Amino acid sequence: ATLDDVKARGTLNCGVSTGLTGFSAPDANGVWQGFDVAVCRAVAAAVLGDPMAVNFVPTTGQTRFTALASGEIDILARNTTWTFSRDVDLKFEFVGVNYYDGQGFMVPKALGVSSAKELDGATVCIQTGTTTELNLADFFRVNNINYEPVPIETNAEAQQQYLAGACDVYTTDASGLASTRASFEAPTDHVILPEIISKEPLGPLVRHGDSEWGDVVRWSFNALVAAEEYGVTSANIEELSASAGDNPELNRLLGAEGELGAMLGLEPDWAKKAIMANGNYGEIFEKTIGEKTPIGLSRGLNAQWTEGGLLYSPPFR
Amino acid sequence: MTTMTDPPGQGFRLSQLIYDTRYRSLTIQVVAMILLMLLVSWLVANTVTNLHALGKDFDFGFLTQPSGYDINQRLIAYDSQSTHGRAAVVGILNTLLVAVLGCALATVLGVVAGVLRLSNNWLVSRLMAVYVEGFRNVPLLLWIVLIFALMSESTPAPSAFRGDTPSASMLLDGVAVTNRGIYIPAIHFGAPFFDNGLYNWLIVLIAFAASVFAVKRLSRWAAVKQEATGDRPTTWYLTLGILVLPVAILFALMGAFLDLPSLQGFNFQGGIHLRGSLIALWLALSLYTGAFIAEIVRGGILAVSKGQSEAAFALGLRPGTTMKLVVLPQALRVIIPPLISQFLNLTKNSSLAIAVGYMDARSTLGGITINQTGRELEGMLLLGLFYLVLSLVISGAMNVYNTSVKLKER
Amino acid sequence: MSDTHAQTVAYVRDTMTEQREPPLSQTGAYKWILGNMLSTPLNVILTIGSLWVIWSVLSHVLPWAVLGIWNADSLSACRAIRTEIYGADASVACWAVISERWPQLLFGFYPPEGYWRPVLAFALFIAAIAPILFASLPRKMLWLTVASPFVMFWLIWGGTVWAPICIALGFVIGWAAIRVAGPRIGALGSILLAILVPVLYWVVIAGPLASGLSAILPIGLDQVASRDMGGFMLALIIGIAGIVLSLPLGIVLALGRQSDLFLINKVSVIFIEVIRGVPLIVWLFTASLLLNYFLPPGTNFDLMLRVIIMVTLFSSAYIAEVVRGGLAALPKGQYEAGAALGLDYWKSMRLVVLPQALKISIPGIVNTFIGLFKDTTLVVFIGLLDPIGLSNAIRASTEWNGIYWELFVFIGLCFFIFCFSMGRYSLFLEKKLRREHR
Amino acid sequence: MQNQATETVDRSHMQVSDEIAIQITKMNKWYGSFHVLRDIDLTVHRGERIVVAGPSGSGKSTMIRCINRLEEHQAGKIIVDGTELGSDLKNIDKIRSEVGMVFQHFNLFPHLTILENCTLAPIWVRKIPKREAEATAMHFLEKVKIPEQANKYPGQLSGGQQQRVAIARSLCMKPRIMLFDEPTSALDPEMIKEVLDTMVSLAEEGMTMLCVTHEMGFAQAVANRVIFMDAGQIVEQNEPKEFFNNPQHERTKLFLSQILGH
Amino acid sequence: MQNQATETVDRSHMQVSDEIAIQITKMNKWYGSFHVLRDIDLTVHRGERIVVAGPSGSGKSTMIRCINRLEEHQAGKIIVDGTELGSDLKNIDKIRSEVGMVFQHFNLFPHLTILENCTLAPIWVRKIPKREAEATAMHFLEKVKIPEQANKYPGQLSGGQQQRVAIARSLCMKPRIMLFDEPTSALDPEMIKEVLDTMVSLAEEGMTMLCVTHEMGFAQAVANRVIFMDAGQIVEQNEPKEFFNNPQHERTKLFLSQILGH
Ligand SMILES: Nc1ncnc2c1ncn2[C@@H]1O[C@H](COP(=O)(O)OP(=O)(O)OP(=O)(O)O)[C@@H](O)[C@H]1O
Ligand SMILES: Nc1ncnc2c1ncn2[C@@H]1O[C@H](COP(=O)(O)OP(=O)(O)OP(=O)(O)O)[C@@H](O)[C@H]1O
Ligand SMILES: [Mg+2]
Ligand SMILES: [Mg+2]
Repeated sequence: ATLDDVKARGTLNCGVSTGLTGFSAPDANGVWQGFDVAVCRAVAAAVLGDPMAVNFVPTTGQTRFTALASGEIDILARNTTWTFSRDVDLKFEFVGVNYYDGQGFMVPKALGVSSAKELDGATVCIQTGTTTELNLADFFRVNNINYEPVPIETNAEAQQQYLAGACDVYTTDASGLASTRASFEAPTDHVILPEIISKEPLGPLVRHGDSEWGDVVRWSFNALVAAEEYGVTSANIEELSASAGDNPELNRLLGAEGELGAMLGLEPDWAKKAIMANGNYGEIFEKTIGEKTPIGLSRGLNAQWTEGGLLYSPPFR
Repeated sequence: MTTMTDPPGQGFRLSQLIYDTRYRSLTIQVVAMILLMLLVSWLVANTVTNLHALGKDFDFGFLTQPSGYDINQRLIAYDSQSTHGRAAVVGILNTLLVAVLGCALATVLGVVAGVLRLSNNWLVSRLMAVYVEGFRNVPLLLWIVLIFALMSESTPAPSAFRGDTPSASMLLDGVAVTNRGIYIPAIHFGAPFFDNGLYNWLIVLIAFAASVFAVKRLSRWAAVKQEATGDRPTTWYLTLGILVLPVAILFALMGAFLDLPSLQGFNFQGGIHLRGSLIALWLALSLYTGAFIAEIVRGGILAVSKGQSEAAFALGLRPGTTMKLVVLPQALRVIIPPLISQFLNLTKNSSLAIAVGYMDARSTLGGITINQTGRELEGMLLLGLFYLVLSLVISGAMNVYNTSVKLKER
Repeated sequence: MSDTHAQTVAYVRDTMTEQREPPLSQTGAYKWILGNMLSTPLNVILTIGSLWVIWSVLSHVLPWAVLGIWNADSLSACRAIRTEIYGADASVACWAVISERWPQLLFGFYPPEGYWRPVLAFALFIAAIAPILFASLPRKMLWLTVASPFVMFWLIWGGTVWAPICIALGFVIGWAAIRVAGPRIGALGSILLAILVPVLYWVVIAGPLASGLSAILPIGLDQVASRDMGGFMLALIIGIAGIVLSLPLGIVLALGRQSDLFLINKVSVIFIEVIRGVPLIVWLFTASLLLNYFLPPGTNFDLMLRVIIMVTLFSSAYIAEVVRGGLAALPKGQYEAGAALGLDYWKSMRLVVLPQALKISIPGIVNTFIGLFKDTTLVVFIGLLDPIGLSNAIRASTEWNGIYWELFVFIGLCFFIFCFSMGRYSLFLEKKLRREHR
Repeated sequence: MQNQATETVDRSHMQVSDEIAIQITKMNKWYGSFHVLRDIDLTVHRGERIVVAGPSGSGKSTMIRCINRLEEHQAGKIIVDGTELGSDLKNIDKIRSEVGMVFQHFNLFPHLTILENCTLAPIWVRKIPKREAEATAMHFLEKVKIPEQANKYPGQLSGGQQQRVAIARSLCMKPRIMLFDEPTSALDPEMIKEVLDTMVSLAEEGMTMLCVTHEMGFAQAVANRVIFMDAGQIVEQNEPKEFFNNPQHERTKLFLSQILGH
Repeated sequence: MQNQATETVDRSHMQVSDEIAIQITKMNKWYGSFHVLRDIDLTVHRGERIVVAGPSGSGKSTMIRCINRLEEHQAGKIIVDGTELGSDLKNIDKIRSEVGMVFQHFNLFPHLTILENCTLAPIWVRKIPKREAEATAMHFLEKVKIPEQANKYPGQLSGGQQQRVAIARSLCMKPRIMLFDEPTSALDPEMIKEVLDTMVSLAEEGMTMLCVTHEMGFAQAVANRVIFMDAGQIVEQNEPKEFFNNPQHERTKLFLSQILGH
């Protein structure tokens, strides 16, 4: 089973993108950083007790599924959209959604466009190898307008083409649009159109057929979400876990009560370690892609359900 | 042959399998055959097990399912509701298109650069050396990416053609060079013979082919005349007339008119759109391969010794005639075989189209289709087969040429 | 000087004319410019055209490159400095990304304190190929050549020193098998044996032996995972490993293609043509997407190794064609002399034919290597972080998001320097060979 | 080295006219700053057969190649058949089609048959009908005694045969002057004779010939003047008999002693 | 062309034994459908020195090459040293290491030094220790009078020296029979003598030799039988004196008149 393999190996093999701003990128020291990367680290901390015991395997849009299917990686945390066919036909198991995204459009302000429906005849830059192409084709067909797709392999090229004016519109997931726009010299010259033409629930996934491992990853991630819901942060977690508090759910989460860890085949303090790796979901979000970062994404749909968002961790019991 | 080499009746010994030259080769081949079969069956068995474990089967049915994605560059009708199979065909045609265009331009560039590199103009020959070495020694992938980016940054966006005082304007009112590609006028027919546009063009093509044939006859006639009288009659105006008139008449009959591209909305509309990705890939492939061809051409010309042109000059032949009758025919024998293998390389390298989003066979069949359907094995197999057949056809043509030249030499 | 007439033919020069300087039109810069650049109207046009090309390229590139900013920690900082010095419209390079990230472009994520290891390994490689390329060096150095693959492997990947030693031991065992069994069961049998025995040894004994030895005597370097390697180091490793490993296979294929055994010949031809007929990028996708299908269920080894295997198969087809050229260049008399002395096929190949054929093939092999080295950039499409892949990764960091040309220019320049000098070297070898072969 | 055949030449009818075929005055040439030809003065009358001798590097080839502008001279005058050689392309063309040249290495066109080699220039330069050109070519091929090889390629011929084809090829242009640059020095001894025989028969017909050669037997038998060059200058010239028996200049003596002693 | 040195051979002790070294019976060979060797019958006794002569293309080389299986014969029998040459590899190996061969173009291995050329086969075929093989090699190199060149490469030697090395290389295998295929025809005249001298001294030691050559002086001086071949057949064979002075067959007469007259 994957869990035993990972424990025996001592490291977690985690598939990430070869580079997507805010979600996964190596820094100057070669240490991978980002929102997707944090999920991997949390799982590694929960399973192995060490958030740094992760082998990051850069994958491209083309190679990611094969890498997972062949066992080269244990988890794929590479902004991958959860779709029916991927889940059922390609035989993977999505363990949750760590970012609710949707495909959007960015255009230069100078074009004077205010809605995607006005884009008849426009040239659209898209990043290939994702669901984007399919969404785009559907959107324009449904609205019965023409467009000229310019498929581009990497975000950097797409960005360069868009800035040079080789396409009128750049479309990708809204989070990508925001981070791309943030890197422009004059971000305010570009607008992100209001239409979100697709649902893009991005989440980590594992292979079909190893539900134990799926549970480990799912609940490690849920722990991060729950931690935010209950106000557990990396700052106060030591204190909270030192003694059992009066919130039984919190106690179960932090291992002070019940045997959740053992049920998963992990240490009792697995969730604590997962949270301590990078903090809770909210902390990770703020650090990697939140409003204080150059990427500047707002929580939006990714707020806790208690705050009108979609993040909703099932109960720990 | 009357006697046997070995006395008969000695009987067959097992050791003869190894030590007898007559059986030895058979033994080796049988052993090799068995090993080969073992290897192949091992691979096949593994594949079957693995496919089974993954719950996949080996099935080309996906080719008949709708693809769901759009392709901008297409030579045949296609939309997102067409099948994966059709998408593959679109990709294959795109590969062939860029390969043919690339081979043509690379040859031109290579010949020009190769000849100029031999020029006695120091500046020009140095410049060509820089071109050749620069392109040969940097990976093609980098060149494709760089040229694509360079093109989109150095040419105006369509929006620059807009407004009262546009910063860019169309050439001759019919050609627009933009960073999305080049728009050129298209020819349409007002009173076509057939509804299907393809047939109209087929007629034009047939007429043109007939003209070309007539021109060939004309030049044969001129050659015969030259043989008889020594003077070659001037035929260029006849040639021109034969080439242009029939097609022109056809055009007039069908009411041909130019469809000029014009700026409408976001883009130019009408005319023919040569996309930036095609042009970038085409240019990069041609420039890169052209650098190799330049070296081949230079080598070929140098291989024809200086004595040959001197002898021709001494006979009173002009430099142009010398080039045509003496140097080129000899140089071509040296040039053509490596030239064709460069064509092969160019064709294979066109699979780097992925870098600029040109939808060739690799990007459609071997890219998005595989990605959407998860049929790696089938997709890659088809793709490999396509390239293999293409290469075999090209190298087959080369072999035919080589033998024909060899026959002519002696 | 008198006119010479047919009638008074005789003439004897009394004073010899001295060597004179040529007229002004024949010397100096004037003649050079006139003769080289302005000799005909066409030449004048070409010269002006060239000058225009040079000017238009340099006038754009030079200021951008020369005025570039070297000290900044992000693209926005770069832009701020530029605005401060040159104004907002100026277009200047932001070389700071290179000065900050060059170790990554060269070594990938290799631990910085271990940089000496790949450097030493490549130095070792140079030392190891020297005796092959320069016949004047002492033959003893060939031992270094034999040992270097194992040492290089150990230096780069680290781990216990016993692993490479135990692997190397397999070759020794194979050699010993030939030595011991050869006289008894003949060449063919001993070759089979020399393949079988080491394979058995590697599969069954080598692993436990290595771990046993390292338990007793733990000597080793820190282990570095393949995925920590990137940049030019990755390109070099794949290129060198590909060429070195493909050499034996390529030689076998070349011999196979020359063989008059129908089956062997056809199998070699088919292998070579299939490999050469399909683009490398398709093979790389095969390595990353399909190789797992062909191997027993559960086998899984890292992508870099798979790429090296694929690249080895790929370049072996090209090497085979190069070696075939070398074999064909050998006069038939060499084969016959070997046979007449009583050398069997393998011995005369090993002792007489191959040493000569390979020497002739070296320039071709170097050229194949250059091609392969350039082609390693394609691994970016399967997610390995070669220089181009790294440039994408660098751009994905928040500091350098949006930077473009600088990285490509730097990478292109590095490739150019490397390939150009290799190409010159191969030319030099070719000339030398031609001299020696006359 | 001397060939008996050449001794049989009947010189009586080999008339030298007063008409001037080539006139070179004060011709100078430099290669870069190296002064190859220095103040060359030479008048060749129609029908003269001149042999140019001299040590290697003395400028013999260069001088001969200047005459049909394979090399450019930088000072002085060359008048061939009344036409001055300058940078005027028309004059160059005219002179080149009047002057035939035979090279040391034959320089036949390997991709054309012998017959095509011989008809190429007549057809393209003289604009002679092909049939007629072929007849002429066959005539000259018969003259050099290899008509039966007409449809072979040069590669299939021996060196001596190739050189004879080269001579025939030049003759097909009906030149009034023939230049030879060491036509026999790349040949095996047996083949030298067949080529020299051909040249002798040409001489007998009164062709104006300028011939760089080391075949002193040929010079003695055929030439009516021998020119000795050294260090880019004409050092001595004389009738063959005088030249060989009674050389005047030191260098000539030295040269002859080497050539003949050997 | 004849070499005086060869006249000095003392033939008295060059004994021919009764033992048979090579026996060829009814041997036939075809190249495709071309019948090169027709019913060759030849018996060579140990110690015999046989010269094979004949016009070009008559099959001399082919016959000699059949003896050590560089070419395969298709019918008939060849027995060398009591071992029949068939398709059995072991016999072929045995015969090849008993029979030395010297080629027209030396075929030295250019990548090995002279010494390595000579020790290669003894070490790898005869499995003789290197030291010993080198001693033997030096002995034979001394015999062919070039011990001082032992560490040079073949490219640094003259043709005659190379051919002598080729002879020494064969001798190092201690062959009982030596085959020579026109060993001197690729050499300059001066060098022919040194090679012939070497062969003469070999003959003096009683080596069985089968030698294709056009050096009739050598044949007269050394051979005890001359074989004349034409069109793939042995036309005549005789003692040298008889052969040269009194040829029987028409073709032999014609051939001798050409060879000797020339
Ligand atoms: N293209 C050239 N550039 C520079 N120097 C040259 C060139 N061609 C010839 N020379 C030099 O000019 C001199 C005369 O050369 P030329 O070939 O005329 O001599 P030659 O008398 O014909 O000698 P040979 O008997 O060897 O043919 C020689 O010193 C030669 O090195
Ligand atoms: N490999 C071959 N294939 C076909 N024919 C061959 C081959 N080798 C030789 N021949 C032909 O066999 C005949 C005999 O050749 P061989 O070399 O034995 O003649 P030779 O007597 O040695 O002549 P030479 O004195 O020229 O060496 C010749 O007609 C030759 O053309
Ligand atoms: Mg000369
Ligand atoms: Mg022969």
